[in-house]
Amino acid sequence: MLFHPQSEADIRAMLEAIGVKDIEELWAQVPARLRLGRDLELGPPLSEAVVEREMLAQAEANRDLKHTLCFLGAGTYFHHVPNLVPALLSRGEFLTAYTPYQAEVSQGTLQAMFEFQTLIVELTGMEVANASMYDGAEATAEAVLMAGRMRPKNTNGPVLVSQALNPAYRATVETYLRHSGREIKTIPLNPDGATDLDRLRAELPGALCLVAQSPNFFGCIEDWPAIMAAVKDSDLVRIAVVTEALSLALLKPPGHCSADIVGGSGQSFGIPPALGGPHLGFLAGRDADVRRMPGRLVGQTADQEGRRGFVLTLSTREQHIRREKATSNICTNHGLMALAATIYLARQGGHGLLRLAKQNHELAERLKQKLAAAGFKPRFSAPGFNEFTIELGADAQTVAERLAGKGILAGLPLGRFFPELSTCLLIAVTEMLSETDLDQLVAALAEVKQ
Amino acid sequence: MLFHPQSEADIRAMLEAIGVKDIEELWAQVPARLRLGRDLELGPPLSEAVVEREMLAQAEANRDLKHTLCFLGAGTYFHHVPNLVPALLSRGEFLTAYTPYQAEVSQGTLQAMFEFQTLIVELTGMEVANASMYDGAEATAEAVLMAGRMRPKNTNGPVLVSQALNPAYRATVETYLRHSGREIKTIPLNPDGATDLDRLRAELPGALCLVAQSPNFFGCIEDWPAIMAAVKDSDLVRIAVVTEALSLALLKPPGHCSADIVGGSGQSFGIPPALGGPHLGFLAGRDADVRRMPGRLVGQTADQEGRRGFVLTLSTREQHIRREKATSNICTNHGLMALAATIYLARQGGHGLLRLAKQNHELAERLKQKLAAAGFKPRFSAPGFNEFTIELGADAQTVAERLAGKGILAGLPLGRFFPELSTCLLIAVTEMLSETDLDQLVAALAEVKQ
Amino acid sequence: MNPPGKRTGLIWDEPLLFELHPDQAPEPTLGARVPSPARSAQSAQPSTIPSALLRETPPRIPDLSEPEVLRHYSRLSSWNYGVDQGFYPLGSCTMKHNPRLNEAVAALPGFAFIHPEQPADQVQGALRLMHELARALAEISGMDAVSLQPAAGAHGELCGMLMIRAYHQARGDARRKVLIPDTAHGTNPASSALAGYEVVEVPTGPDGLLHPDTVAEFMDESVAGLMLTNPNTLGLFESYIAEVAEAVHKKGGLVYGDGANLNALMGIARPGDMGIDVIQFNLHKTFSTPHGGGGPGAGPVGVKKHLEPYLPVPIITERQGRYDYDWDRPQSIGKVGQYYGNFGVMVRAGAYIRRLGGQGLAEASRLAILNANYLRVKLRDHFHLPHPDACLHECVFSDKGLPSEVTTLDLAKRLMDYGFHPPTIYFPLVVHGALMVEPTESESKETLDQFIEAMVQISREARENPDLLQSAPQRTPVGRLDEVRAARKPILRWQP
Amino acid sequence: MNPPGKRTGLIWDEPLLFELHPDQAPEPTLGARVPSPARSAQSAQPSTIPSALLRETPPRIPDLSEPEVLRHYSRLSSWNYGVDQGFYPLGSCTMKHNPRLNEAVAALPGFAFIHPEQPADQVQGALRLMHELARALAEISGMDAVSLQPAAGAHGELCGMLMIRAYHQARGDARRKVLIPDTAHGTNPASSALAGYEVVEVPTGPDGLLHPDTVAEFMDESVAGLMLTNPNTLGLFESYIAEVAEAVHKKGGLVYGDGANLNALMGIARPGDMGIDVIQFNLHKTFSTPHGGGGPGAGPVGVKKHLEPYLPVPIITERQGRYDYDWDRPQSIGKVGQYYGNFGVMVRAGAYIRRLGGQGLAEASRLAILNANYLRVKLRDHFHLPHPDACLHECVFSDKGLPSEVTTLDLAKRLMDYGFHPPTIYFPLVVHGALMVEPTESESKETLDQFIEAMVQISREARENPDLLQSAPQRTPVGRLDEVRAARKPILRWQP
Ligand SMILES: Cc1ncc(COP(=O)(O)O)c(C=O)c1O
Ligand SMILES: Cc1ncc(COP(=O)(O)O)c(C=O)c1O
Repeated sequence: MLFHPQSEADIRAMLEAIGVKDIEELWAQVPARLRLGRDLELGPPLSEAVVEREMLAQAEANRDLKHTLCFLGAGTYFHHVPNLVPALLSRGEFLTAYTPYQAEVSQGTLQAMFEFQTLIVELTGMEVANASMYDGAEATAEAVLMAGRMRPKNTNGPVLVSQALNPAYRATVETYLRHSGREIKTIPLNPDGATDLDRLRAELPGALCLVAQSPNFFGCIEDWPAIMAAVKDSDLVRIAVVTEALSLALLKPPGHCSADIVGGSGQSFGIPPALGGPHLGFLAGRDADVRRMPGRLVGQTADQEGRRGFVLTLSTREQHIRREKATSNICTNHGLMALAATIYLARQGGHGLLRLAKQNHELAERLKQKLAAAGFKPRFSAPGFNEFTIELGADAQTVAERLAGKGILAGLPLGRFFPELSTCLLIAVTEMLSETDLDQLVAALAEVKQ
Repeated sequence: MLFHPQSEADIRAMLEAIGVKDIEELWAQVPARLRLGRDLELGPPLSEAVVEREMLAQAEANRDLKHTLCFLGAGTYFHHVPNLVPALLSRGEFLTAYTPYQAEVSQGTLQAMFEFQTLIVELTGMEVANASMYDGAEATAEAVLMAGRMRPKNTNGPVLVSQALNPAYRATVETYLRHSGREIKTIPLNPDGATDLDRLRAELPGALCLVAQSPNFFGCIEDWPAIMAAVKDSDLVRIAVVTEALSLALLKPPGHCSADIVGGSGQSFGIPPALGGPHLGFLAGRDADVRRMPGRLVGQTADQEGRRGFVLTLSTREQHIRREKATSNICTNHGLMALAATIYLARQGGHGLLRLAKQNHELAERLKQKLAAAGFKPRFSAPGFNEFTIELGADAQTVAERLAGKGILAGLPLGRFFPELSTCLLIAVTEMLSETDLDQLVAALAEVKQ
Repeated sequence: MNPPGKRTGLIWDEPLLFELHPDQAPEPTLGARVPSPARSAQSAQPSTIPSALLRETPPRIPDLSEPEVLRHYSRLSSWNYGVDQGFYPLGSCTMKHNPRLNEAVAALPGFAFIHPEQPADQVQGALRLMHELARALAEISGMDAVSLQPAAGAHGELCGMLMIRAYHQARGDARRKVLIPDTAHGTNPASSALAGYEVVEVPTGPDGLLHPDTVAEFMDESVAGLMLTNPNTLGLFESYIAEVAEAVHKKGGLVYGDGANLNALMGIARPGDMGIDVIQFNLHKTFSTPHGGGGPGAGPVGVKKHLEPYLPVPIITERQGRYDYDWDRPQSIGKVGQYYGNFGVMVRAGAYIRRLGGQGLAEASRLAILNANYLRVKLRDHFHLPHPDACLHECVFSDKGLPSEVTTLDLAKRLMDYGFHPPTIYFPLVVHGALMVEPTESESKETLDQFIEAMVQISREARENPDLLQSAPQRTPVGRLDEVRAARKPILRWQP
Repeated sequence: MNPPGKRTGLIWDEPLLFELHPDQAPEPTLGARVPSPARSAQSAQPSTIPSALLRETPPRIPDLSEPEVLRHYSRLSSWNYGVDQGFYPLGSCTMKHNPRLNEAVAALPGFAFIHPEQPADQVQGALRLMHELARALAEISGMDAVSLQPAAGAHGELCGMLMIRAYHQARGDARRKVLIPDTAHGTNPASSALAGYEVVEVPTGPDGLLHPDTVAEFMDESVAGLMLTNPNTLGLFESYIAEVAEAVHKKGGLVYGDGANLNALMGIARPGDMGIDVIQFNLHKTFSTPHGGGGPGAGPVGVKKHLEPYLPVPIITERQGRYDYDWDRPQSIGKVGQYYGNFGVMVRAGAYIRRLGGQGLAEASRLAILNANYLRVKLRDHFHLPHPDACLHECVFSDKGLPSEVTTLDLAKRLMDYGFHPPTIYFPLVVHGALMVEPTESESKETLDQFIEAMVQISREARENPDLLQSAPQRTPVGRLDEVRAARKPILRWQP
């Protein structure tokens, strides 16, 4: 039998117990004219073997990253996913449970989420983190809304957004804010690729918050200490965004530089790219603001006998209690992805993560040098982590397409997002690339250039 | 850290507790001249990502059955493996346990093995089955040895083996018997492809046992009732071999025809071909002979409070108790594969298994007809299940090679095993093949013929 | 029914990750550590980054070996209850079976390891899958167009409400309010508020249904629309849905249908045929994708023609067998997430729909309804059922008639001792001490009978031995946890 | 150490598969059943098979749905203890960590879905893997050639003994006997017997070692060889191995080395350098492939040059980068199994060896020895240790000094209540009431300390409260099971 265990005899016995002749009688409440009256046109039931074969063919109609050289990043990074991660995620106890409303039978999820929160706090340098958001873009939008709750009197002040915020994050913030009447102001960049602090200072008065990303969209590391110093005397909420979470192992975390909120994507931590989802959003803040945070929080408590245990807590912030007054509408979040990140981080350990981060950085630097030697200049001079922008001197879209044809995803052509950068390519380098792979890219680019 | 959790501090503390300076001191017993004194030449440690990539490349250097049309059978069948099976096998509780010597913490394995034994009993029509053998060939060899124990006075009588026993099974029996001085006599076939009962009758006197397979190596169903009738008045041990276990759902099981032992391969039940292993051997017998059986047996019992539970039992047959007097030397068996078969059979259910068997049979019959229409005659006329031998009228090896080049594994060329059948191809058909696939084979064969 | 807890179980005394190796060791030595994925020289300090921008110490995460991590989370998992473990009748959540085929196909490298910025011609299989899934959802719901972008049900609601807003705005019609029945799920008002609307609660009738007259009363030109769930959270079909929608439409409003309960309707009736203008699907409920301990889900949103221009960008298009992203949609509300939605979840839902086909989906709904009604009838003599005569996929009991010292919470906790995951409790809010049971089609009659027996026994215990309920659960790794204490002085992270 | 069993656990009352749907229903109807994998007409009866050859009724296996099967085996699994769950110091079994990388690569379609009869040029990657694994095993063991065909350790032993037999036979030298020390694993005598040899037990000295003089005494021209394990089952290195081998060789015999304990020696010393002529490897022990509740394992067999002609067919050959099967080996003992061995297990072992490299393997052995010695030293004041001064990878305690009413079995069962899998008991036979502890390198000092604490506490309980041991285990799904009853009137299958 397929997925439904009822035998015909069961069905008959149940109908009899209910006191109806057939199942149709059970939807007497549905007015006849609203009934479908035909079969859904979705084809016949298929065996597992047939569906598997079809899906395999469809999967193979995609060119996967395990069979390409991937220099694409821009918010999604092709890192190694340790096999331990899917092996543990696939355990039914984790996979097929839901939101741990009933704590006593959900301590597995709850303790893991508590660990996740702790890990995010440690990595971001903040004080409190929630149990996940959908993705980095949504986390950023929610961070802006949280800023609004933190400054309830500032009903109209603009949101300052660094020009180097990931465009998809920017777009999501715009969608979330559009109806609010709140303005979004762009803070442009210095020629070196980092956010222009003078322009930032000029826009401070009355602003609700600043949203800046580091490493930024162009791969440049923002100078958090300098940014925080620039806004020191302002009341604005400082939102730091991180799209390459691995950088947090190497770079000074925004939380060590007086950020108020840190949000971003945790996809780098054991989560496959999967055409963009499911990824992992995280959001961290300060203890003082915890009641203004969106999303689930797991807290430590004890049972009657004093045994430590964990529960969902502070749920008066949430929609199921506070409804329209909730801090967010989020319900189902990205729990399993948060678990993936937790297992990933536990597997790497602090030193392992740092070593991996350094390795990513060094490989990227090496590629930069190789490219420079081949005549390709970096577009920006600010230091980077594992991603950087290169000036091709030719239409980047065309170049990228030609290299894609050769099995090399050379990077993201920036023209689609920034027309003025249409000759630039955003290149990411991870531990999945070897020295030879770097050389292959350089050679291919050089060839195309000629 | 990799697979070893000891930190340097741990190691130091442990050495201190032991009272030695370094680990080397712990192998003082190893004479210096026997020490290796150099590193093993096995390359450096590699990261998971690198090994995964290398292994992927090596896997892709093979042409897998999901990307071919597979008509190869001959003892290993390409059936669908329901995804449920690997999902459950990969649970650490099953995967990383060992032989359930300690019953109270092994009830999962033990109950599943008890279910497996029951399933094999039901399918073979026998009375008792053990908890697995390595594969069908070894199970057959062990069946012959068991026959020797069942007829202790028959120390010299030959083993009668049908010519249509899978050659690898035959070879394995030979290896196991070679030193014993016992002769192996081949019972040839009738022109229709089934074992010649007259020749069998002629060889009966003094023989220890008969080993016959159905469906036999050439795909022909042996007439168990007739065979058993032919040996009715003999004292010989009747060993029935089954290499395509799925046939047991459709065909009269040998246990319903007074076989004494049934052995064979359970690979068809949810176990991937994997270049021939690990597969699953099974062995079933009669209650009266249980103490002469090789291998593990799980039995039902109870705890002090009367709760049902399961234990390994009758272990006085086994090597760890009886040493050189054991019924076999087997220790580690194929427990996880037996679990795979158990889950597979539970998933199919009795009706589902029968339906699948019928479908295999019908598809094979359809292909036979199509081939006949294209001028390819079956070599034998006895009825078959899902496999049959076809006469190509050309060197089968050559034909098979040409089709393999086109992505079609047309079947097994028989010349390697039976020179007189060098123009014959052994073709298997399973539910993994569609009508179109059958047509493709026929067309390709027709093309090659021209 | 086996009486709880004759034998004690091996419950691991598993510490927090951070307590496993309490003193962080210095960088582990060569042999014990993970070799670098690529062979790279190990430089001490990144040369190009000013040290002011570097972390001062590595993150404090213990350095563990693979077996330690594996064991830690394997043990933690054993403290968890999933659908794989037993009956999980969490109402409104559709905890149905999660086929393992789904997991296998979602893990295929061609689906799991493709980058969202790869050129469209390198991901034709993925785009086709999305396109076909969107079409299937449209067929199932009777809507005209579907975007797969929202990441969960609530996200779909927000997206839908933003489209309603955009629709009105495009017509220069600034409306402020959204009507929401009192039976609604919390995400409905929260999503409306997030979209900038004022929420007006509309009472349902004593029959648990929304009445057209009531709606008409609340409806005027300031109201952007009505948001309702059908079947509603009482498990009842909104019989007046067509008339209700008419009342809303008459005043220029739009109707948002919360599709979380679609498991009751597949192949039976379609929201799009009832006057609903926009709906979200919860793939993790109706379409068998696993709930993951709280996500990821996916909340595609379906609309009627008039809302199509407002769908989030990009839309997946098909032209002569070639699939592409369409970003050029000037009226779109924009993006609601980073990329195109939770693709991995879509793969699973797509496999499920293909596997069952139209017939199979209809059968799922039929059997879900049968199962719920069986529970309803078998339990209504033992627990108060505000609407005893009918339900679709779930039914809601109240605490009426329970001894006063016993709460719905006690009852839920006691169910754990019988080996069941408790139903949803205290929701919907319109039912006092609600106990909301949704069995789904995946459960056998045997399981339902066991649950019924446990419930009946508990109802007896509630009267005869209430302490058994109040001190429950006894068989779980921890006893009843103090939620008040957790909230009063929140401990939200581990500290050394 | 946490005292056992404060809380009771959710232990499922899971029936046997056959009891799930006790009455077999007639063939299920359309919707509920699995669609045919290929669309094929459904004929009632196979036309070409005479009905006398057909089954009369379908096999009596209940017709279950996927969720029922999933839940049944998920629940059963929770009654099982694996290395993933906790410490599993089963002596002689090397229950080390099973890396999940191994499982992932073994499941790749290019490894799992290849047919043993595919032409060699379609499986070059697989043949190369086998060839390289054989070479790696030769390097680790110091042998000259390796066949991967045997399916488990005992199978490898048989294969090795048959080669020894073939070797003597080829020289017209019919020998009847095999010497085996009294410390040997049961498979050693059983395999020798299976190869047609008469087994002669050789006593070890009071130091637990085999002495060359003793061996020389037993050695004559009727003896085909000696079979021994090094380190032996007491965890002791056979220090006189070279001299012992010499004594055997001098009389024309050969030495079989049982390689099950190789985890003690990698990178430290090599059997091939000690005079051993043939050895089997237990990939499921030393090379991290999972034990699967009792297999599958793999038992490759390595030989010195003079035995190479006798290796089972086929052998995997390499010529200019092309791999092939070599069947043409006239002196071969033939086939010991259906195909080429447990390829899936080889893939796992191959991944492990590549991952660790020579250095990593050596480190595994070093730490395995460290762990065992730590336990030895920490426990020797609490339990009698026949050889208190030394061990390699495992150590063996005896029941000497335990109160007479308490047995090794009681002790083992009591360990379960503390959350540990018991060690091997009553083996080796030379130690009375043996308790054989092999921690492996995978365990942390923390875990060992917990185990030590439990053992110490149990030794105290044995004196002060023996009933705690005798009535153990209490925390398992069932209490101590009656093995005598099981054997007296065996129930070996379910019956309605
Ligand atoms: C009726 C109803 N609507 C909406 C939602 C929200 O869906 P999600 O949790 O996916 O955001 C839920 C989920 O619990 C629900 O039950
Ligand atoms: C010392 C020793 N030799 C041989 C064997 C037999 O190996 P297998 O169980 O793989 O047949 C074992 C396994 O338990 C063993 O411990």
